[in-house]
Amino acid sequence: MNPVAWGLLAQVVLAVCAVASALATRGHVRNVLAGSACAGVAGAGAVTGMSVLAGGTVAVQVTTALPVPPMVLAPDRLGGLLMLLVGAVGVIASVYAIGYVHGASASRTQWAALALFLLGMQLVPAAGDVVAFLLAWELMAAASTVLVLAEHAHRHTVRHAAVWYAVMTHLSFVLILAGFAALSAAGGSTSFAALAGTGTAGAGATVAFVLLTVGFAAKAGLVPLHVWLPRAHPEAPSHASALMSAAMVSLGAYGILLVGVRLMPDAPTWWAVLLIALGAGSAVYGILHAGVATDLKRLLAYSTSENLGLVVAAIGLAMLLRTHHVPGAASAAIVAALLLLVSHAAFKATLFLGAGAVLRATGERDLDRMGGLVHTMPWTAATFGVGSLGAASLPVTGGFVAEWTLLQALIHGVRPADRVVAVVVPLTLGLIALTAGLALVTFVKAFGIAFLARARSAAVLGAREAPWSMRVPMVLGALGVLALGLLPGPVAAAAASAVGAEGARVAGLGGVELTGVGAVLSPAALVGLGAVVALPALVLVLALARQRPATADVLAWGCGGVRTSPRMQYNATSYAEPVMRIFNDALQPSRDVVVTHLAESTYHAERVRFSQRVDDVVEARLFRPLVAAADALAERARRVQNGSINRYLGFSFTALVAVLLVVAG
Amino acid sequence: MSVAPLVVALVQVTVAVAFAPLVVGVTRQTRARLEGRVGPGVLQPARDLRKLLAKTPLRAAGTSPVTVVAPVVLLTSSLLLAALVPLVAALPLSLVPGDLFVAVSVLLLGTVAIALLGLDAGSAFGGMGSSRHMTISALVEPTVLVSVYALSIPVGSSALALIVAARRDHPASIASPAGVLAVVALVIVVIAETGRLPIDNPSTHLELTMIHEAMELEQSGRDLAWVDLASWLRLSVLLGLVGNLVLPWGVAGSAGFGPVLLGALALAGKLALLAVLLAAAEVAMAKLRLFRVPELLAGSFVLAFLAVTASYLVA
Amino acid sequence: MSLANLARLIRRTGRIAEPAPEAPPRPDDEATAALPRALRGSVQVRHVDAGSCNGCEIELAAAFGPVYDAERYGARLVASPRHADAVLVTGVVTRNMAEPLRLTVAATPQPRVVLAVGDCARSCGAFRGAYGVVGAASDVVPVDLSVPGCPPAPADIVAALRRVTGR
Amino acid sequence: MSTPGSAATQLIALAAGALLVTSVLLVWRRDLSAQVRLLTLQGVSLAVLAATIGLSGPGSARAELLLVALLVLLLRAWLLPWVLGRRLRAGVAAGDAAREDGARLNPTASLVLVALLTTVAYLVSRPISEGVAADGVGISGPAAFAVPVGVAMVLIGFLLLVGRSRAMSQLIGFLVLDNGIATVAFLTAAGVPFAVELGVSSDVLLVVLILAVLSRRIHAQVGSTALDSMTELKG
Repeated sequence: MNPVAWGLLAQVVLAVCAVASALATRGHVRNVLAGSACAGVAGAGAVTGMSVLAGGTVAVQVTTALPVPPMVLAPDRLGGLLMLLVGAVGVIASVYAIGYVHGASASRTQWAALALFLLGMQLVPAAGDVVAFLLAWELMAAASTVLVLAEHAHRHTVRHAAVWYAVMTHLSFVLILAGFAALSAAGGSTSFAALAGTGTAGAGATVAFVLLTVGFAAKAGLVPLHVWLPRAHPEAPSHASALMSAAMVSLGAYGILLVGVRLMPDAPTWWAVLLIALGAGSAVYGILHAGVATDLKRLLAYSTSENLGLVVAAIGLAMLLRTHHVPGAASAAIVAALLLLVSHAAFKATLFLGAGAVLRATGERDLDRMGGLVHTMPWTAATFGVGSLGAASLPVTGGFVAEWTLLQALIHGVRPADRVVAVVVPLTLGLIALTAGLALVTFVKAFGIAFLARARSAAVLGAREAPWSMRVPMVLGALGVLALGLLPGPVAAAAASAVGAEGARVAGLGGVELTGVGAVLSPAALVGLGAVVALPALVLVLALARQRPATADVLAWGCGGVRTSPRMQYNATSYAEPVMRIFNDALQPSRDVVVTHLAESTYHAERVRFSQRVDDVVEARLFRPLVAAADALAERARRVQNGSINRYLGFSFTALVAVLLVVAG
Repeated sequence: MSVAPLVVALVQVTVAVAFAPLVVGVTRQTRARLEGRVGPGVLQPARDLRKLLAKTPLRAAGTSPVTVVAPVVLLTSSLLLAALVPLVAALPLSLVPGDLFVAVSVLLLGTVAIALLGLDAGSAFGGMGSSRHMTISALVEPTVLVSVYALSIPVGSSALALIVAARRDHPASIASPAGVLAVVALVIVVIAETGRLPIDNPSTHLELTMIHEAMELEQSGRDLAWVDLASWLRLSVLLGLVGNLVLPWGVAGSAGFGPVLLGALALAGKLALLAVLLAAAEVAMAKLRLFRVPELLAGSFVLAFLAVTASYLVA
Repeated sequence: MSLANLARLIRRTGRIAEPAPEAPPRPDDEATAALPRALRGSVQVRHVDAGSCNGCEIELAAAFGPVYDAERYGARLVASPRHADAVLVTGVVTRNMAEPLRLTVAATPQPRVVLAVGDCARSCGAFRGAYGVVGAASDVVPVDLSVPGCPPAPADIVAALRRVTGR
Repeated sequence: MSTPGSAATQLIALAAGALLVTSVLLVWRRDLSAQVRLLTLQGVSLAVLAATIGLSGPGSARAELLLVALLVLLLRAWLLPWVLGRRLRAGVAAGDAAREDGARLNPTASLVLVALLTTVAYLVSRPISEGVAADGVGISGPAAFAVPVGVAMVLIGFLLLVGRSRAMSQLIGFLVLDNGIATVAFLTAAGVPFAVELGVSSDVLLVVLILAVLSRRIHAQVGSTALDSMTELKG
């Protein structure tokens, strides 16, 4: 038995331990035991993933009680990368949970669900055939639904969110099931290794691709199937939302990679264009809504569908460029997709953990009521700041390197002679650039409004820094973001090997060289250069600071006014107002302003109340009608059963007759 | 990485730091002359800088370390920008590409620093300026990338140094429709990024119309000195880039003393010319209403996009 | 106005500013000696109207206008006292403006100077003893230099500023 | 035959670029007098295009094309703008606004739309230009690369017709559309025969004159030339 097999076994065993300790023990003991066991599961997964990346292979056959062929666990390199990603996120999230969970989220079921969720997420990329994939997928989906439901007793919104999530996630499951069925029918096998030969010609392959793409897109939170994200993430406990948003959605992208890159490599042009449109569309839509969101976790959720959009756009770009014979740029694009995925996992986990720390300390998710937290929660502020840098893809973070790789692929993917490429590439570039710009606004807002300036509500004033058990995971996440940014070379090389593309190799000080397009970037060298040029300035700064220390003034300058209250500051809503106004037609916010005049004269307002709501246009325009139609259908269906026993017997009687006729015929 | 380009980069930084106050001085002086005033002379910004360094900064109570760090970060980003953009010589660094996206990200790092600086003091104006500034730089981004994409198509690389070198060696590409459109679009975004008229009025005293000024209302003494120097550096570096794209002659192709000196002199000439032109244009212009700015930027985006299409047409 | 017309106007107008008068010999009184040397060559001015009749404001506008052009001596009006080196007070200090005046001076980084421009700011002028009046500028904040006159001539204001900038 | 990179090709490229940019600016600018000036510029660049193609062509086509270029210069760069300008000044004197305000599309959206339309034009007309370049009809081998510009102008003209509310600016849209058609004709068919061009141009002139008169009548009737303020036909 080789390390990979051991690793898989260890995960299952540890998961059982975690469930057992969750059920057996109680109180703080349960948190510690189950939490560390969950961390163990994730850690084992990460180690397994590493050994797979290092070249280890295995094919475990597990016979199940189900009337299906035995499920096969045979992770390939790509799967290994995903196992590593999921495992790393799982470790910090589990450790964080030890200190974070309280009340309902510390219950038996929650811990057990967490363990099973982690296990399921490990098995999905490990799966070597359709059966294993689907079983693991369903385990992941069910467990995550339980996690979302954690606080259903306290807030009724939780139930709504959970319903949406359950429906969407099982819709995606059904689609994936159907898609794989069509694929197996076309390929004549259920094991991925055999299916890899499936041609992309023929109706079967097309149907399979469309079904699988839609199914995985729903899991990856791409527009228009993203509606569960902004509902589920705010309501789920933060370690769960971190896991879902950093790890689980990545598996949606993994599914698309599996289909588009491993199983059906030579895709027709329109598949690629479909993916690019889907991805770029969700990127812009997601970041627009994130930009105007005031609920911190909702903002992060929308930014998730933005980042996954970028990933899918990169995948589509890679497929397009490969089909149109631009292999170098194609491999750069696929490396970019994986780098985006990894860096997104790192910074999104950090950000959600930070948001959870703020929520735990202040009970606030509303940015409009935060402010000045940097004074009371310096650690959280620092880690959240690093995460925001990553999300805004600024140097030197993983997001920066990933976006740089993507733009290199775009710029070197130019083929004036080829009509499709010539049109698609610049349009994509424009959309991605707009996304990057808006991401900047979004995360400057998120960090600046929440942590800087003065407290906007009393609840924030009393905030206390998170305990060490929560701080350490946050710091680890932040360090991960910075490490991905400083030494991206190894990661990029691993990513390239994971998809079998000779796309990238290490250059210089942990820098990345895109061999396909001959571009080099060494962030370490960039930092070095920055240090060199900044050195004189820094010396001068320190000299002056010693010579003339600053004096602290009493008031911020308010034009000599003495009555400058914190409510005069810009808040998240007003910060996003220009964006809101510019993209008014796309966002369609509903505002209302109520002015109550003084009794004496209508020229003097006693109070002006302004309220603004941004509903998800897709949800309002697409899903509400669907839901209404479904309700109507259900109403009609109810007429069939009126409770009279005779009618039910009649049904079964007719059914019996029908069966007999069928059998006879 | 090889030493020569690094040395040249450092020379570029020193040259840029030396020129930045003069560029601002020239614009102010030109404006004063066109308005019939005498003007304080081109050295005035340098005097202001010296005085600011000699003063004791005031920091509002309740501000975070961001207030102390952000000005230095902003300055560093501008210095790094001066090292990355081909000003005196077009020599790409081996490990750090003078790649457009890297340059823009470094620029944006500074933008974020000053935006957070504006938020930190917790006054109403700072937040206002920060919000407007970030919105504009978000809308600017597509134009920047698409226009340089158009410039990079004929060259086959997005490294600014290579683009400038290619234009120097094939002057015909400067007059080509693609080149012209792309540069015009780039000029618009440079004006937007550096907060000049018609997007922002650098000499306004009216808080409600401010964008850049509003963010530094809280800064004083050396903090203000860093912020000012950084934004002057930005202006002169980006103007220098435009100058090198339009008139790429004189940019050093090798690291020798002679070429670099010539490059520096050429840069001085281009900067002086562009500064005078900028001031003259500003005298003839009124500030655009804030919510007409997206219109202008959309226009610049269309120009950049047309540049891409045009570059396909002649290809 | 079209560009051509503007250009023609600029050419026709030419230079409005009057030739700079000879820099006044720095009187070696203690007031001048007390002026900080750090401000030589560059003085940013924040103007505070503490309750003026706007006579001084008009003269001040003239002093910074094209004709007298105080800016050529290195003096500039700025928006925030944080950027300022000199607080220029005009008018008698009224009750509502006393605190803002104090705050403004406190918000001006050291080294700084306070100029009281006009008789009202120096010694309450015509408003001495009026019900809403706290007093002269020197009663509220330490004043370093003062310019007499009701209203003071722009040339005097410019001369005072030149004493600070030393140009 | 002029080869790519030659002076003729450069000139054609510049003229095509000028045509495209003037069309975009026509969408961008709201000031009607500025629009008329831009129209003049467009006419000039169209004439330059025709002349260049003529000069770089074989002797037979040369004289005729130069004549056409002259005609274009006279009509589209001088006469039509003059008529429009006159009508505009009269309208302003009669109290019409000199700006296009009540446009249906907001400027930002219409500008982005222009970018997309150009892409569409490029997509659809690339085969045409390649085909023309391939079998090299007349001299239009190297010139054919600019065909998409003409198509784009046609589309932008339609956009103006659809999106603008003032009679005057709709007229301008119509003229942009016609310029686009002429551009395509020059680039693909090595220029249209003189007679045809003459006929087309005279039609255009007629249309413009009629519309100019009409818009004056409308102004007299309704008191403004905002077409969407008239919803029913008056007899």
